[in-house]
Amino acid sequence: MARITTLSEAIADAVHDGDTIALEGFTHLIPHAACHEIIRQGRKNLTLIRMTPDLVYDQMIGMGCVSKLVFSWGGNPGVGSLHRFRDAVENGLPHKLELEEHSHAAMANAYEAGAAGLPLAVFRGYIGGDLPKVNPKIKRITCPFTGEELAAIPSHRPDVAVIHAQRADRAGNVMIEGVLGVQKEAVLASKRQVVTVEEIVDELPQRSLNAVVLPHWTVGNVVAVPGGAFPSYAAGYYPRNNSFYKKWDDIAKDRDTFAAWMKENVLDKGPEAFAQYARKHQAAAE
Amino acid sequence: MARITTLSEAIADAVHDGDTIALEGFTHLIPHAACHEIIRQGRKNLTLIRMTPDLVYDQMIGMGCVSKLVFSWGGNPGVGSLHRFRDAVENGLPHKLELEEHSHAAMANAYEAGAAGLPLAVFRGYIGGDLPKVNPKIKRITCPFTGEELAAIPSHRPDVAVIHAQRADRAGNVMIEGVLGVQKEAVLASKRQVVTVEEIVDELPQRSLNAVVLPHWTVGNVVAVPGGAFPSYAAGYYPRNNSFYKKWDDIAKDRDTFAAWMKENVLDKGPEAFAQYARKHQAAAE
Amino acid sequence: MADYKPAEMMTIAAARSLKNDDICFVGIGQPSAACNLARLTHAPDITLIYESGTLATKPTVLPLSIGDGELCETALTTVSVPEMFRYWLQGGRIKVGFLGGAQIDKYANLNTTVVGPYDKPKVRLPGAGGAPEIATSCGEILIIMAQGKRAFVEKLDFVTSIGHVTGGDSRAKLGVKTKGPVKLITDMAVWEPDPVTKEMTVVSIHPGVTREQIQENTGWPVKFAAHVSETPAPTAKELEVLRELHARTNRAHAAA
Amino acid sequence: MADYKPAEMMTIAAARSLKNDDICFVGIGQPSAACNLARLTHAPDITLIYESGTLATKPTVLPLSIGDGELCETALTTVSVPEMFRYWLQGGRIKVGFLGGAQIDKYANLNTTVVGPYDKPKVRLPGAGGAPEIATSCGEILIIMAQGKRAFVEKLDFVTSIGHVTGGDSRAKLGVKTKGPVKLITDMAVWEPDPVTKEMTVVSIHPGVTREQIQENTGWPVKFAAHVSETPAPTAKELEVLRELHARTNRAHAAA
Repeated sequence: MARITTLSEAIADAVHDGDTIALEGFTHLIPHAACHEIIRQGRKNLTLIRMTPDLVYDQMIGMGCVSKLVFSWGGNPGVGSLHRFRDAVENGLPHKLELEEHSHAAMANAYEAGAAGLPLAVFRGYIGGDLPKVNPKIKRITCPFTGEELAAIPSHRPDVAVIHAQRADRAGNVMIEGVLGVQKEAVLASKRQVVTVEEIVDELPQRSLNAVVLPHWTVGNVVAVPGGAFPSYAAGYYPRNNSFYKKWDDIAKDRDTFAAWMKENVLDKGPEAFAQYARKHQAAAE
Repeated sequence: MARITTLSEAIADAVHDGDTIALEGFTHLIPHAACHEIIRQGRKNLTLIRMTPDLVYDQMIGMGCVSKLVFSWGGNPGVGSLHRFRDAVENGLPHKLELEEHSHAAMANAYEAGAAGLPLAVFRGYIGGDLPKVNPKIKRITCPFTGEELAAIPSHRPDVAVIHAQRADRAGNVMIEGVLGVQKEAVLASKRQVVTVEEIVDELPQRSLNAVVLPHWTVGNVVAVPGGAFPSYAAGYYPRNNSFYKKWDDIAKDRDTFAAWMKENVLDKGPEAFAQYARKHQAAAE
Repeated sequence: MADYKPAEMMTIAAARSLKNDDICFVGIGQPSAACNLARLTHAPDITLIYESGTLATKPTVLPLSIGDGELCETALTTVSVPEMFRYWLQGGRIKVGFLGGAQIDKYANLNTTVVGPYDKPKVRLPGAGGAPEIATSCGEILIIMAQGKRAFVEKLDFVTSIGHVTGGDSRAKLGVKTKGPVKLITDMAVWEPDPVTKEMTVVSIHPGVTREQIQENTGWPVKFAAHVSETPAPTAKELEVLRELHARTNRAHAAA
Repeated sequence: MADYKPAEMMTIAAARSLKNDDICFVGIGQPSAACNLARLTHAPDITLIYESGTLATKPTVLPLSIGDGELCETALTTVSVPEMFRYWLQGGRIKVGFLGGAQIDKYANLNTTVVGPYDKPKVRLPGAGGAPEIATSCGEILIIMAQGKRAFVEKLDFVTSIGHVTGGDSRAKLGVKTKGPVKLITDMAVWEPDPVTKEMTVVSIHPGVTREQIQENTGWPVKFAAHVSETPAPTAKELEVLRELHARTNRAHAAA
């Protein structure tokens, strides 16, 4: 059952040292505020799952929260490298980072299978490339009807899923619109959940008969954090801040600049710091 | 690419003797008009796939179009038996009917796997019951990660999928709302398609960002048949005619009554006969 | 005490076994009546899910079919049928599932497939529907069935969905982790599985029904619990709400 | 003839190879520019699909990321990412896929994973993304890459996604039924696989580029087709539309 709470309580409740956690959001609705709170609470030895590690995992890796990364594309979309991720892989800084590397299709299927309560995902993939040589979790399974060999990987079943959505109602039913990514699957595949939302409303708005809604009994913790996806975006609330993504390249390139930025913008701030971004863009849109 | 055409041309183009065809619609949007046209065109030796055979398959079985049925629940929902189906199974009339019998979960998974281009569906099911004893297509597959035994069945990949939807645009993009059933999967799993719609509009209406739309290049034939789902329903157009479902029990119970009803209402009529049902209920709703 | 029919007692006893925070996979007919009666009386927030994909639906009349428009229009949202069976049922998100059937045995295994041999049936029944996976994926199962010797049989003609299989730990030995049938509610009594043997055992008898009548309508020697209670008779409120629900439903279905 | 940059010639040559009825799985960067240029010139009805789930999208500016709001707002609809990879890519519904990479070999296999050994990389690249399954599930593949000896290598450090594997029928022998790379479009030339050996072969050279320059920027001995044509220079219209698209895009991204 959903508990409507504060971000610090939600993270303290759901995220523990050593957990396997999935912050999801495919470009859209990336839970930046929740990422910052996990960093502030000093979680360690996390195994992070995410299709596109992006700025959120660059920050957590750079701050030393992470021991292992399960992923399929680790870059700053349209900009270039994730420098903290590269520093960890290439130089072992701030410490060594274990990699479990997949393709997007594999990751998406692994979330889908996790949501479906299955131990494995079966799909047509990983034909001829080198990833199966470096990832022992990629196996083959033979179709008993056609003899075709298909790829099999373990499903994702994270301890915690963390997502951001547009809105929830007071019971904790969460509605998502736009680029949906794998958020619904990540939530349904996980043991515990933290959902930040732009706003909590008395009733979900008039919606299509097939709107994407996560019922309250599937989301553990629901928290209103306006602007909580910034610099990612929330369709209907504020656009993606592409210039921040470009700026991140300079911030993260240098360890000291990164550390200073994290202190000023994450360690010394709270989730309410995100509200300005929501407001700024709402004002701009009016 | 979608071709906007007439029902008789669409069925003549897509449905041939001996085909494996799936008319889908889970209570909602059942393609009755298309079923009637297949009967009028005298198709024979069809293998019919459908979760809930319902009145449409009762009619096709009773008219001798069908040699095999792949299904999971063959009744008149909320009313009782499908008498023509029972007559075929219990008495071999009008001729013997081969059965390939599944559970709903298996059928839904088989459509999903077909849409996903896979040769098999893997799911947790068929534990301990007798269906695997009478259906040799139900096999077991062992998860290479956990050792769990899961059910495996061939995916559904019908020659033809036939569905009814609320609307299409002139390019042939088809939009569905409400109880979605397995229609999208049936269409994507099939080689050829016939989609009847309540209306063809210049542009699809203002809709949610995640509306259920089948793009024009996935549906072969699109035909406007207002009322084409009657006595099933089309959300937003007309309600389910529950009393017809009850009445069907009497019509179908007796072979001669059935034959007379089919002659009067199917063989001697065309798809335009359905328009009255759409109009009647639209008027009632105004 | 109000006058009532055995079928009403059955529905009301089933409704009472549901709690406000239950998440139920509802079938058409008796289960649908019981779940909606619970929702309209003591369990207003109960979550009802129909296999047509409708999540958290609140129909004002009972659906005739599993996918009536009413279910969709009053739902939180409606998902596709593959999603329903993959994410919601197999995903382990349903707490209570309902089943019934043409035949039941003493371990609450059910037959909805055929009477007689499969290849040459005396009566061809509708078939499995969702039952085989409802029976194993829901946290627990409630069964609602009217008693009679043709329905309560020593040996099923066909096992469509499992209950406690052959008793004892035979269900768990198949790798099934869910509880299976925790209650069998009939028009005469409430049965629960024996904690050890898992044989369905009468724990409560409806007012006015005798042990002899129960035995006469059961095809095996009935086990009664050490302490058998009397099922409380329907309250005036329960009967009123149930009858109004049926009346609304009949008016709606006749009109359509 | 208009003045233009080699990168513009590359984008324009890629755009020209797309047809009005193509259904394309579009990646960010050059593929996105090429596809939208095609849509804004000779292929107005081309269907563009981004792996973020946006089906038949018509962005007015190029997205910076694969899931920009622009893509979703202008799409026919947007599906979940699991559905995108299962029903649309694996389902065989995409005709043309685009790929690029940090390294390519003469059989058009690609590396986007690491430079140097996997366990101790000199440069850690972003990784596979959708490439391994795009490479095998799309009907055919177009590759867009600027030439250079560090990119066009004799042997890949890591095979992220396959092209024609080791040439000949080696791709088909892996059970892959799709065509694989049918064109490699660079800033210097257009390459196509030899019908028999499947080695990528120069079939058209961009205006002003010499065979020697192509060889200097390729890490293996380049094969030229029997008849090598000259790529038609960009037209004024093509350049105008492409530059306006980039200008709109830059304004939009600077503003956000």
